[in-house]
Amino acid sequence: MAEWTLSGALNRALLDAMDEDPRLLVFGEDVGRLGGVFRVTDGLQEKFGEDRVFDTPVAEAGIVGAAIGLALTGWKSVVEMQFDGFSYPAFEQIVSHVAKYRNRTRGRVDLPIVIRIPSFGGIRGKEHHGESPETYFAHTAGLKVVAPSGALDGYRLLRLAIDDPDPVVFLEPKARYWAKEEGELSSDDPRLGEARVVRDGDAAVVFTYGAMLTRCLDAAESLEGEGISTRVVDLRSLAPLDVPLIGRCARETGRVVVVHEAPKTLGLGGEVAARVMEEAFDHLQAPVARVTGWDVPYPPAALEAVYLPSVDRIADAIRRVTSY
Amino acid sequence: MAEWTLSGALNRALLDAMDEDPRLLVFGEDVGRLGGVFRVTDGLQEKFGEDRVFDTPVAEAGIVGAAIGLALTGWKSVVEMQFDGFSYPAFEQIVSHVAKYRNRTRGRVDLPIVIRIPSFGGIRGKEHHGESPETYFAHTAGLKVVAPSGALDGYRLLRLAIDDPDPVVFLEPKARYWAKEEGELSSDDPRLGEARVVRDGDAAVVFTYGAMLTRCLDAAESLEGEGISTRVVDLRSLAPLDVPLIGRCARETGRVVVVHEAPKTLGLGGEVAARVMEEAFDHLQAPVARVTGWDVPYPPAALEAVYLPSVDRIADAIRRVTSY
Amino acid sequence: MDAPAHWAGTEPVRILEADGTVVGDADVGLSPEQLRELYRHMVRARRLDRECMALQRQGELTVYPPFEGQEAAQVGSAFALGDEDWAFPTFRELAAALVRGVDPAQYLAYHRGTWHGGPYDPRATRFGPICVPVATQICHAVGVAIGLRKDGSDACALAYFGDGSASEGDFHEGANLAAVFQAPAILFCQNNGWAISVPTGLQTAGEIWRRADGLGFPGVRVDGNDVLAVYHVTTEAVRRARAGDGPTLIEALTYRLGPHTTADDASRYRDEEEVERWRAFDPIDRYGAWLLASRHADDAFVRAVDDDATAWVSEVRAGVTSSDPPPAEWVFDWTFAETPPELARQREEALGG
Amino acid sequence: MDAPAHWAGTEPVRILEADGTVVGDADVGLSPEQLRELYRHMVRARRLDRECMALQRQGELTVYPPFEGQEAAQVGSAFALGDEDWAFPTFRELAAALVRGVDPAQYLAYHRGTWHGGPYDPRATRFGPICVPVATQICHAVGVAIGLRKDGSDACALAYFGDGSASEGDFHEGANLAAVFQAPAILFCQNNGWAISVPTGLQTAGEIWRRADGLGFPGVRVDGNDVLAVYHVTTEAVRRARAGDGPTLIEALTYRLGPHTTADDASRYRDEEEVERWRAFDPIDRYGAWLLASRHADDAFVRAVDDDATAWVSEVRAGVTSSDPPPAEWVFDWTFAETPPELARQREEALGG
Ligand SMILES: Cc1ncc(C[n+]2csc(CCOP(=O)(O)OP(=O)(O)O)c2C)c(N)n1
Ligand SMILES: Cc1ncc(C[n+]2csc(CCOP(=O)(O)OP(=O)(O)O)c2C)c(N)n1
Ligand SMILES: [Mg+2]
Ligand SMILES: [Mg+2]
Repeated sequence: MAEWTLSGALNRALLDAMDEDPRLLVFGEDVGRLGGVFRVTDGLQEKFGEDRVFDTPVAEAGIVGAAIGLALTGWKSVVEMQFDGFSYPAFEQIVSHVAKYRNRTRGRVDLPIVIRIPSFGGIRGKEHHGESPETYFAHTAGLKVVAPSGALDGYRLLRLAIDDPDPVVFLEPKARYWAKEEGELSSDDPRLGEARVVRDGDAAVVFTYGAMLTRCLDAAESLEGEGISTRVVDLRSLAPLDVPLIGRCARETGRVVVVHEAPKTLGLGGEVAARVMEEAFDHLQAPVARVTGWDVPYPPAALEAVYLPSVDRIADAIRRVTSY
Repeated sequence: MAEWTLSGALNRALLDAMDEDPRLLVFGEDVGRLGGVFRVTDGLQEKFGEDRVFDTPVAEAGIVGAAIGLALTGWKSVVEMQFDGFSYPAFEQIVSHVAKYRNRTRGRVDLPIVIRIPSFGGIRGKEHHGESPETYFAHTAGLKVVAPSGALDGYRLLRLAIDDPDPVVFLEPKARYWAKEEGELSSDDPRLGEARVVRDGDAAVVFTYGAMLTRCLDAAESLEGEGISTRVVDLRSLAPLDVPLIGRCARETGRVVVVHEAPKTLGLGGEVAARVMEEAFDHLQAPVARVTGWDVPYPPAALEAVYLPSVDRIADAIRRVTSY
Repeated sequence: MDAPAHWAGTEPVRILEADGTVVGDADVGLSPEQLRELYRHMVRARRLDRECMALQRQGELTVYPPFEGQEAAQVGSAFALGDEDWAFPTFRELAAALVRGVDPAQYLAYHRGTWHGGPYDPRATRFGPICVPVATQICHAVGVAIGLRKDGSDACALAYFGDGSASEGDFHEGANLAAVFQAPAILFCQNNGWAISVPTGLQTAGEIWRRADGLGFPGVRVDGNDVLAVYHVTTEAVRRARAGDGPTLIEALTYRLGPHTTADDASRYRDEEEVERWRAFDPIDRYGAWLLASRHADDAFVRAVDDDATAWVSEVRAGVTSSDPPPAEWVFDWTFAETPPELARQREEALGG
Repeated sequence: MDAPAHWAGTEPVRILEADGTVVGDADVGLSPEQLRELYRHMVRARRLDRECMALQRQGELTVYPPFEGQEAAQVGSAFALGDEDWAFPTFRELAAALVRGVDPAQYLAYHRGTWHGGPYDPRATRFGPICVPVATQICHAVGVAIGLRKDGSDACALAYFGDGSASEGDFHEGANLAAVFQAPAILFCQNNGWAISVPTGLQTAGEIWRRADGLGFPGVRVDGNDVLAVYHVTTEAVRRARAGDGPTLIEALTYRLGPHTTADDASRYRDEEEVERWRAFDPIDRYGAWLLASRHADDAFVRAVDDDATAWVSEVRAGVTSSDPPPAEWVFDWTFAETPPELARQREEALGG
């Protein structure tokens, strides 16, 4: 069986999509000649030429704004914001136009734009290189927000995002770019918007996404010894959320933990907790526990470990909800 | 007793603050000669001169960035983003610098900047003039976010925001600018960060802020007839949230409704619901109900009523939680 | 004769003096019929603009931004575009929209508060949605221009924006992208002297047309109240675009005779006598005088145009005032191509199934 | 002699040829001692830069952005500033920081991953925090300049940025604000030919220094590898700033000899032989040759500077490697002036306080 890194699988997704659709473009800062700082666009310019894969000036608002114009002329775009913290200059174009264009034009204009953003922390990066921007985008009506946790899903979700007629903000967990996964790449099922039960269990359920998935799985493993059987769900689609699955898992276990890197306040944990209450109030045995980054700016490399949810913090939360 | 509009009270707050502090500046688009599109800065330029109250080019990132530099040279700034939707071009400066500067400099640099933003809907405005940006800012660690609901609190909170050593995003409900309130302006108590019980009641509690407060009060009144006594809390400080008060009210009533204009997903309602669960799980008699804007772009004037939480929707939610 | 402060500095390209006397080459390649059409467009535009002010007072429209005084800048530039070319407006380009064939009643659904910036079909009309976040549309136009070039089309894209908008970062990013990619884009700045209450003199210390040079492409300054001159310089920019020579920045000097919008009280920041003085530069009087003097039209024509405008405006008015309020479903129907389950639930909650 | 592509076009201000021969007025108002100090700064800077590359390889630093080749641009400009003046760096201005008296070990706490952009005191040093979001610092420098002017001070603020950063909207907004408010600001662009993998030719179709004209203030192009020329043009910009004449844009033509950062494999996008060719423009060799030829220094001095640099660098190295890891509390302590109750709770949960 083939072995894939997330970076390699995403690269392959772009290659296959560009092969199939001659009107698909890839552009952004350093995505052409260099192949991207994380190599996700490696080799695409050689294969498809500078007309379809090109470097742009350092101008994020211009990049996203141009993608809108290109969509109006029938070109699909996958644009890259080089790092999470550098998507903010494009915020107005994304929120005021990308998210609203279909609505503003009464459905007459599709914006099949994928905005790829290497995201989250855990790579000992400098400030502005470890941001978790998902709340900003997932709260914005009109955007779909996706975050793969590994290579196979990365391929699948990026292909689905590119095929989607709506704009998709695609958050790639930097900390997982080089992690390997075995399997065949395929883009059939699921549809965007579906979460995935990665590990079964009935004592509690942990909802998470991105690079935190592996930590949640480790925590779940570590609790087997204590006889706590923990279900782990990879949300994958942060907007829209897979509310039916969230509700079902909450009802079946009655005990819920949400884990993410983003700061606690107004992070997805709060939204998931509210959904759980709406969908499973009478089945809840314990308050939903949130294991998240703290309400502080992402710290420097030397202090990442203090900020990021650790396997221990996650395991403690599972113990807390199961022993409530 | 004096009668104040929110616009007039905010104008007076700026006037008094500038009187007391010769190093306080007010600048932005049309805040000088014109006195602001909502007249909040009316008369300030005549009184304090063009050196302290000045118009700027149409450049929101530049305005906020300049306020940072001015703070480094010991000048305090109250800047205006002309409308909610026009704060987005400044997003990078606000999130990457305003929110993080104290942290980035290990506490060596204060940024006593107040970013005033006429916010929310309900004035039959055009697109981009009815946005509820609070989640974007309240999720951003390092920012305080305040939203007054009326004139007297408007004065109090703006004075407190200006005196605060940390940056404050000050969201002014456009729909309330001309609403009158009787009373004396004063800036003593509360401290920023404290919510306020506006109406007492023990059957349920409604948490809200901004222009929705009056609708929540109307809904509460309308339910007295049905013998439902509803407490109404004006959160006022959206970041940090007054978690102790939220917890206490939730424990005392056991039934909670949250109301805001912002879209439901990742709006403050979800965060408040999660806090309620964390603070009052064993006292909860019903799932927290969220009455919010829908997960769509803010609609045009003709359809505002379909989007905004109505007194009926709020009353229904209160009935739902009290009869659960 | 003195002129608005923001007209100072480099002399703009001009063909007709304020009084209609010819100071340049009036043969800009237009047939007599087309020359008369320009006039018809400007008259219709002004009459509709004034009607909209009235409709707003009568509560038939929400806030409305009048363009009186800017008819030549908008009509002359839009008239220079071909069917396949695109134009991207701000919120004040109703005159340009008319020239592009956008249905005025549809367009005015925006100001009636019936729908957002795209009440008409931006693809069919090749006229971008009405755009309020200033300067953002420049990047969209540049994207279209890049796309057209990739398709080997010789069409181009023109972006309208104002003197205030030119202070935004998006102006710079869009202009630089256009230059780097040699995009067939035309950046058309209507410098009308004001950004709401802020005069151009507080908006920039330079001349806007000169910014192009620093980005490596040509800029030109034109008398924006001289419809022939505007048509002429825009035609030249279009020619360059079609030839693959890249973008052009045009600064059209004009003057906003009305308030910023119907919600604006301009007397708070400018002297209405001054405004009356600048009526001397009225683009329609100027062009009308030349049309008559040059025998391209006679009084009968002028009267006919007037009557046509009257009839046409009342038609538009009827179209606007008779338009139905939008159905509630519209709030939900176009957030996504396919409404996700949770949003469908909200839709049901709002509309009752 | 051919030169890097981005040096083409307008001839830059130059005093010393690449081989050190004088082609301008070498009397820029510096005493022999100061002339030698310039050399000492450049040598120390380069030696520390190379040491940092080594420290990164040895795991003592996280990703590091070398500035080799840009010593003259940074040292010459920073040397022209007075004590009361401010400078705002990007992430590559360690040489400028040294001239401003920033403690290198403190500065390098940033690259060690100990703390963020402000590991030193930006107020005491008047050296802004290391700034990664490109071009944002330009607006901060302009704000400082406006503030200094309001205080009646004659100090100014200089912002460093690169050729790539100049494509960002913040460059335009900051530059325009500086012009409109006649702020004593200096926009200092180090055009080193590259924005990571993107050559200046794909970044802009024009010459960066010429952008100032369109905004109504002077721009100048200087040979950024000629420390005397850089000092000279910056001094002139400082003079204008102090005189209340407003901002100046300086484009310093230089070349990034190293990779973008230690994480960058430059061989993927540029030919290392080419890079070696441009070593012919080395700013230190050039200046050293002139110092000796002009008798402002002798071989003994050069040797002494070398020995001093060796000793100094090992001191800095010791300071960096011996620095303690930051305490966990730092994660919480400076989010707000006073930690709010809920955050205090999180702090306790994290630190078990
Ligand atoms: C990004 C953004 N900021 C602020 C505003 C508020 N605003 C609306 S019109 C305007 C002035 C625009 O002036 P100009 O570009 O000269 O166009 P004009 O109104 O003169 O046609 C401003 C500041 C906006 N629409 N968009
Ligand atoms: C707003 C923003 N976008 C993208 C980046 C990622 N990035 C870091 S350095 C760089 C290139 C900068 O080039 P230049 O301004 O020429 O400076 P140089 O690296 O040559 O010193 C980019 C794109 C960033 N730091 N900030
Ligand atoms: Mg204007
Ligand atoms: Mg560079």
